[in-house]
Amino acid sequence: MGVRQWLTTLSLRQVHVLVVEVPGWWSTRVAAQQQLSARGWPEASSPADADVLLVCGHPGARFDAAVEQVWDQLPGPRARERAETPSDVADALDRAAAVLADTDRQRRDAQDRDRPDDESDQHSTDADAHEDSDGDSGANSHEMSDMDHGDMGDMGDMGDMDMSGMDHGDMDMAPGGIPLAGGGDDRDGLEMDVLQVPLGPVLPCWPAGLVLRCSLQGDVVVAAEVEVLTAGSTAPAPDLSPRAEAARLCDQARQVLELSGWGTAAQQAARVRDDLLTGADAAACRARLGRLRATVERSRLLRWSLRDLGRASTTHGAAVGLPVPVGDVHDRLLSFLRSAGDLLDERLDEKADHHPADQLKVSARWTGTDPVELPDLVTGLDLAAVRLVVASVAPDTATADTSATAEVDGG
Amino acid sequence: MTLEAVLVVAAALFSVGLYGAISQQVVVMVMMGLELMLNGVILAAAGFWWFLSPDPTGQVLLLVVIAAMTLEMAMGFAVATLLHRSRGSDMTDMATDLSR
Amino acid sequence: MAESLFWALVAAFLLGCLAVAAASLDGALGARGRGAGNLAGGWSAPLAETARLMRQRRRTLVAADVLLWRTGGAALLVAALLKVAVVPVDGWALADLAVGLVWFNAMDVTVWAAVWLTGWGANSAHALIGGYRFLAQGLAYELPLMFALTAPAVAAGSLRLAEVEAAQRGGAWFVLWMPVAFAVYCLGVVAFSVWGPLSVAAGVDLAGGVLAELSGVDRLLVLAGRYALLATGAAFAVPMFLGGADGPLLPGWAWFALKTLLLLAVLVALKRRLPVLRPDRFVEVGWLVLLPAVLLQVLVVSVVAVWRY
Amino acid sequence: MLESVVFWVLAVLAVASGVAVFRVDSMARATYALAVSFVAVGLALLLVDLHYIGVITVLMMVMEMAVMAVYMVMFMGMNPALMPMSMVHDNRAAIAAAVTTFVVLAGGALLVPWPSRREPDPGTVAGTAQALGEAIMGSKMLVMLTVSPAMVATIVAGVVLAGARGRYDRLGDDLDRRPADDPQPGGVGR
Repeated sequence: MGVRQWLTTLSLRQVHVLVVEVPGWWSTRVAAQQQLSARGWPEASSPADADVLLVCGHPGARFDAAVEQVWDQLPGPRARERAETPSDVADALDRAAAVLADTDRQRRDAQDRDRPDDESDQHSTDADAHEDSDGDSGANSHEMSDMDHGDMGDMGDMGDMDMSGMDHGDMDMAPGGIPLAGGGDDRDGLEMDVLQVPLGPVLPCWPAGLVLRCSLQGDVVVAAEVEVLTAGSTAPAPDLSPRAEAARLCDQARQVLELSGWGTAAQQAARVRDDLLTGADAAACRARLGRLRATVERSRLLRWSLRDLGRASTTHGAAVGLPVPVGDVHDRLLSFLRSAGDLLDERLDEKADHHPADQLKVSARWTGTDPVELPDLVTGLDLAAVRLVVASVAPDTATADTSATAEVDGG
Repeated sequence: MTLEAVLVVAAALFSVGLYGAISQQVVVMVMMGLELMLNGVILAAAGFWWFLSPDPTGQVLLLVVIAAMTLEMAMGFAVATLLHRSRGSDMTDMATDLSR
Repeated sequence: MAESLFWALVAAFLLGCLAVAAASLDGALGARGRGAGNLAGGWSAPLAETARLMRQRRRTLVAADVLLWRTGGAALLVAALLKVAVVPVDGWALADLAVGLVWFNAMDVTVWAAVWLTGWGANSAHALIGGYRFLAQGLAYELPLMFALTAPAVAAGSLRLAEVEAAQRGGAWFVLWMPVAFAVYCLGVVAFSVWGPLSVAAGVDLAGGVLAELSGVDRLLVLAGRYALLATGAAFAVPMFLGGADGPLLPGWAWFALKTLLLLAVLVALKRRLPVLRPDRFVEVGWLVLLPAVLLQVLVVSVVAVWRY
Repeated sequence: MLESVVFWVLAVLAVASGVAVFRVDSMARATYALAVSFVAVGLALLLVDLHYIGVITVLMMVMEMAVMAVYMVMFMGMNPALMPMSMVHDNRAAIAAAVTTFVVLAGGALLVPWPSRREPDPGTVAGTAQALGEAIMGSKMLVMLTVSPAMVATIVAGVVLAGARGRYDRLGDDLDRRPADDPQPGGVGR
């Protein structure tokens, strides 16, 4: 008992939390990240890595189903919590920790999950016998296999969304419950398997609620279809003060930096964001932002890495307003930091006064790219590039038209 | 461990490889068969070297076998890629017209 | 027999200590980056993480190739242990092979297989892409790495590590006149440990890549394997480039430990300080810049070696 | 004694995994079974003091099989793992040929009166890398001089056969298009 107790106590110092942001609850997600950072808890990179699933906001029915599937993939011990307002977050995390510490409850949970497995165990051995072979087959957590792949085409096949689920195009052969991939010529003229992989909605550094259904050849996206999973209720009105705007831009820059693998810079961006939101001294924020910007601008390695990536034409830019997402990912990253700096310089000291004139000015700001534009931007890129491009155009999923879907076929 | 033992094992490896090289339809699998045959050759050569003439220069033969193996692999992959590119198939049966 | 088994356990234990030290340092650097005032939580992060993963359940995935998946995960740690066997501490190694250098190289090629199998076995798109990325990157870093290892061997006239170490005793350390080879070697270490700037196989953009589906003990093994590989890379560099146990005042083993820890610390610190080298960009650099550069280095070393004899 | 035990373990492993190559359904498993077979032979070479060659075999073959796996997955047109189907032809003839070969070779190995082992001169170190190096750079230089152009030719021929795009596709008809037209630009900026 002693050892078990000790393990439990120790493990609670490093709870990995998978944070799910529902469109419109940006501030709750940021609050969650602040809390995690303060507690020294890492953010989980995938469901397999997570102990706690924290949903920020109120997801709609389809989003909820997606979250449910992700929940099934958490290995356990596991806990699920929901936080609506930023102030809920701390309590939610405390509750989650208590659930994780409750060994008996976790054991019951594990047993409950094992039981329905008896049937699919056989299924899985069966699949094992067929041996998977060209990597196009989907992996799902065990218990979901039947339902997930069984009813393709309807909502159930949203798959486990992010990491592992893939439903496959239109082949009818389906050994092991997993259909085979179709073929198609890739850009080198070699025939390659095409597989359908949905990106999102539960993925770190990914716009809230966005699902990008990609047809992948190797890791190259040859066609994509976009969908936004919406909230279940109206989100609280976003804070439009310049401070909050600047924080938003910093957060966007953080995502790009995180995806480009530059941990220090991403952490700096997160700290600027948090300082702005917690009302730290304006001059200090400005200085810190300035340092971050200088670091990022100086890095030749980053420029080399992001150069010419996802270069958007001006026509794209014109369609979405200001500041236009022209240039490559690196340009856009710098423009986030610059715009944040400009916002601070102009308004920070005047404490969010809402004169009608200001409102006008604020509404003329860039609200992000319409998600409908995404398939155009990402087709032909590899997965890493897709992630960077999506983060750098900052799709605005909170105000997007709920029925917004778009499709682009490669070629 | 005797020379006979080494040679019998090498013969077994060679024969299994031969089976694969003859029976398999896919170019890459045929290559796997050839590799296995060469694997047997390496073992046999090592056995001969050790038991019959352990002089310094004998190792060169083994090095040459390994080199031949890499050349075979490189050309095999290149041809398989070419076949796949031009015909969308890499079955040996479908490339028999090349012999005409 | 019994004695060598004992020393093997000692070597494994020391490697474990190095790996834990690396993980602790990484935790502390992470905590400092977050702006945490108290770094104690950071230093003890590997302990807490281990406890967490011991408590976590392993996953069962549909149509996963469990045999290959688990083999791949465990192989990283095994490769690290087999590598460290040939590293001499003050002239004495667990297994002082005549071809120790080639042995090291052979073991780091098994890392290719291990990482790819970890990605493949899970049967998930993200993990699989991670595995393929590693292979593509592997081709670009392995050849420069091989030639980088050749340079000290040519200078010392031996593939036996103890002799390479002895060749530097009292003379110029190889790092001084083979800086290119040393830099490429360090890059190679970072790459085969799936670490920092060359960690695309386990990248954030792939939701953890080859790590994406791992949980519990499986994940622990892979993470430990990564740190162990990083530690062996640092330990191996000491006899190869950094003069081995050579140094004034302190005993040889202390110099060895000091140099290993220093290099390891530098490698660990690299992780957060640099952006990732995206494979589509890095691969070309590997073939067109690193390979010729390191070949020139070997040429220079060879000329010096011929001129010396 | 210990040597014999190790040899037989490795021998059984090598042959068993060699057989597994053509028996398993999964392409990844087939490839890595072949890798195991090679590793076993490579380690067996260490027993007969061929240290360098043995380790090189392990190194080369693990590397080659890691790459081989990619080609296997890419080129196995119809997937025998997911949809079991026969990927062999002339199975019976192949088995007959293999068995005949084995009988002839093994019979020869057992029946030929091999001379007893000639002990190397004491003091020479025949199996070392140094001996190999001196052989390559000395009496057997011609062999290596022949192998190297063959390797260069293979590299060139392999690239020509496998690559679909030449420099005219990249740089235009007059080779003056800058930057080059690549589906995926590289990091050097050629």
